[in-house]
Formats: sequence, C-alpha cells, structure tokens
Amino acid sequence: MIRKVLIANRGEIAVRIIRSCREMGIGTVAVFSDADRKSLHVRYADEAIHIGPSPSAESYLVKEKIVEAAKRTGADAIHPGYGFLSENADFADLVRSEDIIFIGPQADSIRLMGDKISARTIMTQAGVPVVPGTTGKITGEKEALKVLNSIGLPVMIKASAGGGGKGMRLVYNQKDFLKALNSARSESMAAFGDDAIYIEKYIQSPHHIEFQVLADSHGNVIHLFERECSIQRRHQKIIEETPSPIMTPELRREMGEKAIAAARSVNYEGAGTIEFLVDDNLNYYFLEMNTRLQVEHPITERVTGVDLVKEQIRIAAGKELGYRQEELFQDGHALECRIYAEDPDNNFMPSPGLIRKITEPMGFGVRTDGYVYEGYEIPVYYDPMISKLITWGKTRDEAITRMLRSLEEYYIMGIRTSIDFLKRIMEIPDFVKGKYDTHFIETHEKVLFAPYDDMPLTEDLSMIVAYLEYLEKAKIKTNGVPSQPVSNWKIQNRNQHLVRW
Amino acid sequence: MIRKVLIANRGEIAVRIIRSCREMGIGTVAVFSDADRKSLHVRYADEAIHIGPSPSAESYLVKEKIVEAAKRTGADAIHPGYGFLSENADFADLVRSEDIIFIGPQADSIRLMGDKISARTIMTQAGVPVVPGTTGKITGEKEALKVLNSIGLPVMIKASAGGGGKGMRLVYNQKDFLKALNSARSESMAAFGDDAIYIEKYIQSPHHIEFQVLADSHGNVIHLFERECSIQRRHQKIIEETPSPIMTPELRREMGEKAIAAARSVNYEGAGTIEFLVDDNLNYYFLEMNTRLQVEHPITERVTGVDLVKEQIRIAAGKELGYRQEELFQDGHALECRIYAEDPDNNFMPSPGLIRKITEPMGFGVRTDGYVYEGYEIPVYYDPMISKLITWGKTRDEAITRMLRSLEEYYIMGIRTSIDFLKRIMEIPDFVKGKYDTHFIETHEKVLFAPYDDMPLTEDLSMIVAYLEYLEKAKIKTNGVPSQPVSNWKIQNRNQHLVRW
Amino acid sequence: MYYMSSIELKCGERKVPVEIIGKKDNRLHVRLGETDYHLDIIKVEKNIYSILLDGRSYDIEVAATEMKNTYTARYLCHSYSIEVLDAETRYMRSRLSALGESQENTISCPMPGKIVKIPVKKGDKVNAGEVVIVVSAMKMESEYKTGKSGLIKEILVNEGDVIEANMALIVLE
Amino acid sequence: MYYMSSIELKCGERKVPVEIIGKKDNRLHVRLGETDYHLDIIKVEKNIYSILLDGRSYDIEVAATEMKNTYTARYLCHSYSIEVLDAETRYMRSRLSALGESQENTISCPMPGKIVKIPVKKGDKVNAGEVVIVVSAMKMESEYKTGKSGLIKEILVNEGDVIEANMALIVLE
Repeated sequence: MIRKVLIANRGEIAVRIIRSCREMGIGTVAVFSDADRKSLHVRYADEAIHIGPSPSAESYLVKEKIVEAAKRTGADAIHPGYGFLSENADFADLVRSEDIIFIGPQADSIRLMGDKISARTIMTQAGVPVVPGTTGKITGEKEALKVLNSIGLPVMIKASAGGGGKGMRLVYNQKDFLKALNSARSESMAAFGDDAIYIEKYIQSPHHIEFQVLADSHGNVIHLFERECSIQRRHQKIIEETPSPIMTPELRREMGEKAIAAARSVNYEGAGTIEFLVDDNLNYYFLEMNTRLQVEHPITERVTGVDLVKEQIRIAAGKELGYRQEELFQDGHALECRIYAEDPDNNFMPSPGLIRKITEPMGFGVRTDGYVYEGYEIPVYYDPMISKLITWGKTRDEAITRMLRSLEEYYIMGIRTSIDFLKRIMEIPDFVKGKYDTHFIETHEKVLFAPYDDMPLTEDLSMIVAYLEYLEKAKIKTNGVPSQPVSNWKIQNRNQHLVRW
Repeated sequence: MIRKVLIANRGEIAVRIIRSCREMGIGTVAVFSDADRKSLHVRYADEAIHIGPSPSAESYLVKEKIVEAAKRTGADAIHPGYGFLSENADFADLVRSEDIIFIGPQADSIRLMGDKISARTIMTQAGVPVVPGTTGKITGEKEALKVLNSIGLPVMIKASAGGGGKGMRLVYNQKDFLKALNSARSESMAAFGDDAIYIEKYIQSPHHIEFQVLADSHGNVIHLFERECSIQRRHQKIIEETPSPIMTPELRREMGEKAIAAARSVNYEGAGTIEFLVDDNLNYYFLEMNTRLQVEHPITERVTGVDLVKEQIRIAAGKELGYRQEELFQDGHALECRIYAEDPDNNFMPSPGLIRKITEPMGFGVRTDGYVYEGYEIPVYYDPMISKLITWGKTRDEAITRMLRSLEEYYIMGIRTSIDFLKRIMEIPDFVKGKYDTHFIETHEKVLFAPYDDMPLTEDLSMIVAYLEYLEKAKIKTNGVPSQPVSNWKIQNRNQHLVRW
Repeated sequence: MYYMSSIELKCGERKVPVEIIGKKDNRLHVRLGETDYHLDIIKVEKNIYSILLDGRSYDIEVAATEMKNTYTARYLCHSYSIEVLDAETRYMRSRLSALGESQENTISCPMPGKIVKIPVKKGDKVNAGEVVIVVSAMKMESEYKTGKSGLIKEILVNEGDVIEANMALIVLE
Repeated sequence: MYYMSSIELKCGERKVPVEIIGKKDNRLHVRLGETDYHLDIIKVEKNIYSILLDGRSYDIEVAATEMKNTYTARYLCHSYSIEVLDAETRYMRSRLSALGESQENTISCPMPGKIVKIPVKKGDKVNAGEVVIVVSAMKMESEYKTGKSGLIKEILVNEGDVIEANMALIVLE
C-alpha cells in the first residue's frame, strides 16, 4: 500500500488531496515555489519541499524537481492534481522510471487522449460518436479550406495540443475563416509550442456534459454518472451540476456505456472524464477526455458518496475498484460554483492580493474546498480560482436556494471575487428552470452585467461606517496600539463637549 | 404559507434555523439579550429585537417578551429551537392565543410528554415498552422505599420535571438510597421548582438510542431512523451517530414502529424524538420524548437528506409531510461531535471568553453548525456548546477517519475547547469497533485523561515561537502600529551587529 | 447652535457633510447631509460593523484602501468607495489644483501582475488607444492602452518586473 | 565570543536561555539552551507561525495571555504555557520575593462567571477545603474551596457580580 504521497500541485486541489490522504492514514509531502511559502498546502502537509522560483515554468512544471523532492522525502507515490503536470505523459513516465507510483493513468493513455486527433480516431473505432470534422492535424491554409468546405459552416478551430479555451476560434462566416485560422495557430504556438490545429463542425446550442469514470488495473471500469458543465465564460466552466437538467435515464445509461467504452479503448486506469457535446435533440458527441481529476469532481462525490481521490489512490496501489456499477446511484442534486479572484464589473480582470477577511458558508448541504485564509496574499503567478462552493439538495431547487444563501454567507474581503456574479446567475429564471446551454452567459449578458439598483439607505450606512473607521484609525494614530484587537470601538469625538445625548 | 419566522433562541440553533428560512424565502427575526448584541444570530437575521438583560430568565425565557417581539415585527410564526421555551406548553398556548403559528406540537402533546410519569402511562397503553419503575410521582421517603423494594437495585432516581441530567441519581446500595433521594429532590426543586421524583430500574450497560419522527396535522407520521447517543459525560451527549453500531434491520423496523405509535398516542405534530434505552440483549425501553428539534438532528439530515427545519416549518404551515416512509433510507454513516467551550484537562470547567481565531474544517463530508467568530466573546450566561461538527462517510470507518482529520483541522484560539478530548475518543479501539454503552467515558477514563506524551521538539518550537511573538510585541510597542496587520514579522534583534549569518 | 462638523464624505459624485450628534454605548445619533440616523451600531469583527436600524439588521464591511482616507464599504452585493474629506485632505487638494498638477500623464494598471511586454520605448510617439504595456496575472494577459496621444517621457518598469496595482508604469510628456 | 542573550524562556519547570544567532528572510538560526535550530519560519496568520524544519511542516499557534510576557503556544493537542524572562521580569520577581509578598492569601476563580453565592463573610474563620464561593458559568455551578485555613480578611465581590477569570475574590489574613 502507499504510505506517503507527494502532491505535485498547489492551492485548493493540493489541500483537498491532503485531506483524503489524512483520512487514509497516508503521509503527505507538499512542494512549493517562492511565492507559495505561506500557501495553505505547505502548512497543511506533513512535509514541504521548496522547488524553485515563483513562475510555474521554474517550479511546478519542472518534472525533475518534483521527482527529486519525492525521492528526497521517500514518497512512494505522486499525485499530480489537475493542471500543471497532470496530463503530461513524459512526467508519468519519468515518475514511474524512478519506481515511484504515478497516481494517474499510463503514459500511453495520456498521450492518446492528449492529442485531440488521435483521440478522435480511437473514439470512432470504439463506437463513440464524434463531432464531424478533420481526422488529421492541419498546418496549411489550403488543407483547412478543403476541410471547411466538406463539413460546412459554422466551424470551430481548435489547437491540437490545446485546452482551456486557448487557440480556439469559432467561425460563422467564410470571410473570417483564414484570419481566425492564423490567429488560432499563433496562439497555440505561444501557449503550447505547437501550431497544429483541427477543425470541427460547430454544434449550435450545445450542452457540455461529461461523464466521470473510474478504472482499475484489473480491467474493471465504472462510470459515476454525468456532470452538466454548460455554464461557461470564455470556454471556462464556472458552474457545474449533477444530474444534468436535460438528462434522461435512457440517455444516461447509453452515454455512460460509451464513456466506459472510451476509457477501455485506451486501457485507462484511474479517474478520468469523458467530455461530450450534447445538442438540443440529445445527440451527443465525444469532445475530449481529461486524464486526471477534474476541478468539478466534488459534485460527483456528493451525489454518489464516493471519495474520488481515495479511489485514485487505491487504484494506483493496484487494488480493485471499491464499487460496482450497480451499487452506484445519484442521490439528490449537487451544484458547484467556482469562486475566482477577479472583478466581474471590470471585464473579469484578475484580482490577486491580500485576503483581509474570509467567512465561509456553513450548514447542511454545503461544502467549500478552498485554500485562502485571512492574511494570505494570493500570488499573481497562478490560477485565479480560490475556492469551490458545492451545495447539495434533495431536489435541484433546494440545491439552488441553498447555493444562493451560501453565496450570501460567503464574505471575502481585500480582493474582488466572482461571488456576486454567481449569485446573479442563480437568480436568472432560465437557470432556475434548467434551460441553458453553453451560450448562457452571452444570452443573459444584459441582466448579468446590469448595474445594481441604487440603495440609498445602504449607501448612507456605508458612508457612516467608513467615517467611524476613519475616526477609529485617527484615534489609534493618536493613542497608540489599541489595548485589545477586537474591543468595542470608541468614537474619537473631537467635539466631545458638544455631545448632547 | 409562513412568511416571517421569529426564532425564540440564540447561538448555533438560531443561525441554523435562519439558514433554512433563507432557503425557503422566509423572513427572519432574531431576539437577543444584552449579552448577545454581537451574537451571530443577530447579525445574520433580517431583523433583530432586543428582549432584555443577559440572564435567560429575564430574556429568552420571558414568554411575553418573545410574543411581543413577534407582534411588533409582524412575524407569523415562532420557532423555539431547543432548550429555553421549546418544551414549554404554556408558551405554545400563549403564542397560538395571539394567532401566531407555533412551530412545534400542540401544547397538550408537550404536557403529556413533558411529565415523565404521564408519558410512561401513555406509552404503556400504546404498547411501547417502558423501564420497570414507579407509575406515579413520589414525594415521600416511605413511598420511595416501597417502590425500591418492588423493583430491586440498582435504581435510577429522576426528577419528574427534569432533563439534562439535573436531579438524577443512580443508586447501587440500599444504604445510599435515602441520601440520593433527598439530594435529587432538592436539586430538582432548585432547577425546576418541583421536587417530585420517580424511580426506575437501572439498566446495566445501556445504550441510548433515539428515533426521529415527523408528524403532520393530517395524521401522517413517519420516522427517520435512529440516532445512537450513548457517548455521554454526566448524562450529556457529546457524540452521536447514525446508524447505531448495534442496530439490526429487524430491530430498526420494530423500534421505528413503536416510535410512530408513541407519537400517535399523543397526537403529535412536528419533529420529535423518542428516546429509548437499549440493553446488550437488544431489549428496548421508552425513556422519554423530546417534543422539539434535537441538538443532534444534523446526522439524521445527512443520512436521509431531509432538512428537518424545513419540514417543521412546512408542517406548522399545515402542509402534508413531504416524504413517505418507504421513500426514506439511510445513506452511509454520519457522526456528530459537540464542541464545547470547556477545559477537559481541568474537570471540564466552562471556558467562556474571547475567540481570538477560529478555523473551521472543510472538504467532502464535513458540516459545521456553529455561531462563534473571530472577535466574538462567548458570554458566561448560556450553554457552553459553541458548535457541532458533523462528518459523513460511505462507511462508519470513513465517517470516523473524516471526523479525526476534521477535528485536527479545527482551530479555536482564545478559549479551551473539547476538541482534543473528542479526538481521543475517536482513537479508542472500542469506539472504532462500535463497542460502547453509556458508560464509555468512565470505562476509558484512564486513556482519555492520560497526560499527552512529551514532545521535546514541539516544546522547543513552541518556546521559540513565543519568543518571536514577544519580540514582535516589543517592536510594536517601540515603533507604533505596524503598517500592515499581516506583514511578515520582523525580529527586533537587540544585537544586530553581532548577527553573523 | 450645533457645532458644524468640518468633515464631508464623498461617495461617487455625492458629497455630504457628516456629524456625530451623540453617542451612548452602541447607540449613535449621526447626521448625514439632511438626514438624522439613530443607529444601534457596533464593530463586531475586524472590518465589520453590525447595525440595527428600525429593527432591521445590517452587517457592513469596511476596509481602508491604499488611498489615504478612502474606504471601501460593502453591504451584500453593493459596494461603495467612500472618501473622508477632512481639513487636511481638502488643503492638499486645493494645493494640488493650485499647482495645476495632474497625474493624468501617468499610465498605470489597476491590477498587480508581471510585465510581459513593453512594446514602446522612451521617446516614442504614441496615439490614444495604442497598446503600451502588457501585464500578466493569474494566467491571463491584459493589454493596457494609453488614453491620450503623446511622447513617452519615461518608462518606470522593465519587462519581467512584478508590479503592484495602480503603480505608475509609464509617463507621457 | 558570542554575546550572551540575557533572555530565558520558562516552560513548566524548564528554564533555558534563548538567543537569535542569525536571520535572513524567513530563515532563522536560534539557539535554545544547548540546541541550535535552523528554521524556515514565517508568521502566516495572526497568532500562527509556519515552521519548516528538516522538511517537516509545523503550524504553531501562539497567543499572549493576561499575564505579562506569558504566552500560550499550541501544536495539535500539545499546549504549552511559556514565560519570557527578560531583565525587567527578573527584576520584578526578585523585588517581589525580597518584599516577601505572596499572593497565596488570595482566593480567585480560574473561570469567568457570575457569583451565585458567598457562604462566608468578613471575619469568618474558614478551614482548608471549605467552600467559600460558588460561581456559575454556562449553566454550570462550581464551588471554590479555600486551600488553607484562616480568617476572611476581605471579600472583594458581591453575589450577582459577573467576574473575570483569575480576579482576586476573597483575601485571607
């Protein structure tokens, strides 16, 4: 069995993985860059190893440093989390070549699925429907135009090595095609060092629905149902839920079987996700496979009860799956909101900085997976996601109202966050009815970005509070340190003789 | 439907009730005493009404003030929480006489169940087994001795009006009987203004197992399975779990039916709990009925998915139960630890005071229901329970390991708490095996109260940290307010010229 | 016969005088502009005040900003930037405007981050709307444009530098 | 040739000198008694220090207490009460003991609460073990007994008073 796991990651996912290790009695090693000395994962792990300067390219992305840290601390396994090296086949190979367990699939599975074009081919062979489009990488304009003519507009141009919305372009008109093609290629080159692209039929009114799978090294594969991830902004998921509001039991069974077939086709091991596009007529197409844990895995955990990180570790240790397909069911409804350090009122500009205060929501059906704390300064180098808020309800309605009250309880001071924006989404009638596709944010732009109504009383009270804070500050300046950090404030009234109460 | 609820309570339960109201779109009114101006329930409610001085007898227990506050704010219902006026039949009557909905059973049900002796009689008639003992109140010594002879030693003497361990005495030897009788009576008189007592056969190696029931005003009654509450200290529950480790499906069905019969026998409405004593041979005896929400209700919520406060409100509004018995099942395993402001190393002395810092555990399967926050000063006037930590697991083992890691994540600074004590219980092999009865704490006293092993390194590091804190303080004193509350500390080194790094 | 407070509060375009008329324990009588408020107000946490007004409960967050005497306050989704104009501030203001000084020739970036690229150099002529600096934060690159045309007088940062929010980066003539 | 620090730390019965030998950023070389520690140490939150030592990670809480120069530190379930003995403290100590003063004649209660009952009065003769005060906190009543016999010289509180922890309540002759 695995006794010590090094987590090759940071932030909320590192903390989340450590939690499961703790519960399994497994030791943990954190790695950290210069910017992350105060990060919660460093404090929370049993051990912590410094691996370099702040930019990821010099720390979290340096395979050799991670492996060296694992060897130094005697870790017998490495969990890559998501992002960073989690879908890097060479890293998986390097780890295993040092006789360390890589908590993830075999490198070959990563490679096959990592290349979108080889993935398409394999899926087609495995009987999993794919979106009509190119079957080979495209590097020339002529070739691209030929493909365009064969599948017809609209099309989506995608970076072959891509992910996270980078190098993607949607084209509706013939005249925009070549410009979009070239900008996608240069963006792809800059982001991934590879300008190969591919072209796909663009599905109108698409739903992004993914299936969670678990596969062990003994050939057992199960799925843990779907996650609906259509609420996206700039191709980044911001809200996920399970079950999907548009799913039917028949479709779930069928797509689940296809997801299992997809995993089997690459001899998958571990936790993985098969992403599908689903149109309004419930036609579904394989989109890609994420060969790692997903950000949104907690909603699946909540409705199935399965701790996915624990299953990943068990599988990596060579155990058989702890669950059979027929034992699993979806109990109730779970929603996840991703909380970002960004300013929705200012074109979602990143908002790193010092957390002055944080109050997390609590109570029945609420889970927060975060990593920031009062006094922590969010670095500029990494992802702006600071936490995930997950709510559960017996029904979808209950999960939504619980999310709304939880977002209202969530206070983060010092930086701007997406909390208010998420609240607004929860109140859009189409969201409440479950009627949405990946265009939801654009469709409801007007309401989502409307200025808030004036609240004259609130404004007045806020001004008074600012004034009291000013007076308190003035008093501290005059009188020195306040004796007690939280003592009742006393107003320094400059005209005390005039006070007539 | 109910549109505004006044919560006639404080602390965690008031906050918890407000949460469910929020999710239902119902307005909330908090009431507060002098000591509670800064309490979270006041801040969290939509409205807040001051109802008097700090002692409960002058505020939270004054029926008229509560009703007056409800009328003033136009609340159409009152939720009594637990404790305070929650089992006060006269209060229920008063509330209803003002045309305000009392979220709880009819006053008659409270009265019948509130008197332990009438409750016994009714249960016997309803076919629910009771512990052998007196059938009438006892006020004289002679009478008491006669009863003692008829049921035999050991016996338990209990205050007729009692609860919470007050006025209870266990007698093993004939010679101690009269002394115990008299002290129980005087304690009961002091606590409840009534010195009537009753005597019961004392069950050796007893398990305290209770059943949650819900009953609507249309005659529908369901049970939501059991809670095992045998881990007690001085007759106060400290850890609860569901399912009970000793329960069998057959016994569950049978006891569940008896619980429903018990509720029916008093025409019960709302959420209630039937407490049983169960011996090692799985014989069970009715103990008492709590005609209100229980402290430990969250574990039932977690395994059944039913929000009990929402059901209480729906029932009070005259709706039919939202669930049928056959729809309900226990999913996984839930544990609750009660976190008290007390010092386990010092005979559990209460530890009110200022919360300097609080970090609550998070992640999958963890719920905290609390009310204290950084800067809050826990008053001396009320219950020492500051929060409840609930964990869930697919299995009992998982719930326990999750509880352990959650307790380790739980940091409360400024006061002493029972957290470390609870951690120790989680590690006792008999607890892990589920082999325990109400004598668990006494049985394992030696281990539970053993001094912790010396940790020389930890001690050294703690001393160094204290020294740095001292230096920082000295620096602030010299240089004034630090510019940034959380800036990196700088050591004031008095001998800076001698530092050779 | 009231003593007139010399302090004004500014929120957006609104500027109103504020005066504390009386206080006792956590009861506060304050006049804001024309309105008299009788509040039950108490600081419950660092940066959070609890207010009871006509029985309603409000939790208002407040935090000092990097700008002197300027605070951000928030109630639910409503945020306000509030400046306390005391005698000192007003004096500084009038002096600044008397000197005719303006900081509008400075280009800054409202978010902290790392300078990825500075596509201009000292002495360049730039037109309004032209990109003068590219800043990266949290895996996102943002281009910052100059609002007016002119000559680049000075570039205060280098590519690769990590910058604070609102730092002066480039000065135009 | 080391400068000897004049500061000692006291934890339980243990008393050891402490000296900071060097520091650079968050690296600290400190000598505690005979042991040299090279720590990576940083204050991460109010009252919490993160320490890395030989690759292991420790979060240690620390808080000042009401007693001067005395701190409570905690690591997981291990709590320590630590006193910093500087020149001033030692001077005060020696002065106190020179004067022969002792606070042992004072009866106090380690927990805050409300005085429910004072079953003795000024001038009473009490015996060791006798209950002299009953304090209620959080719905629990606790009886406090005198540790030694003597005459009640003074009673500093009244029934119904709310008291702080460790306040002097009764003075014996």
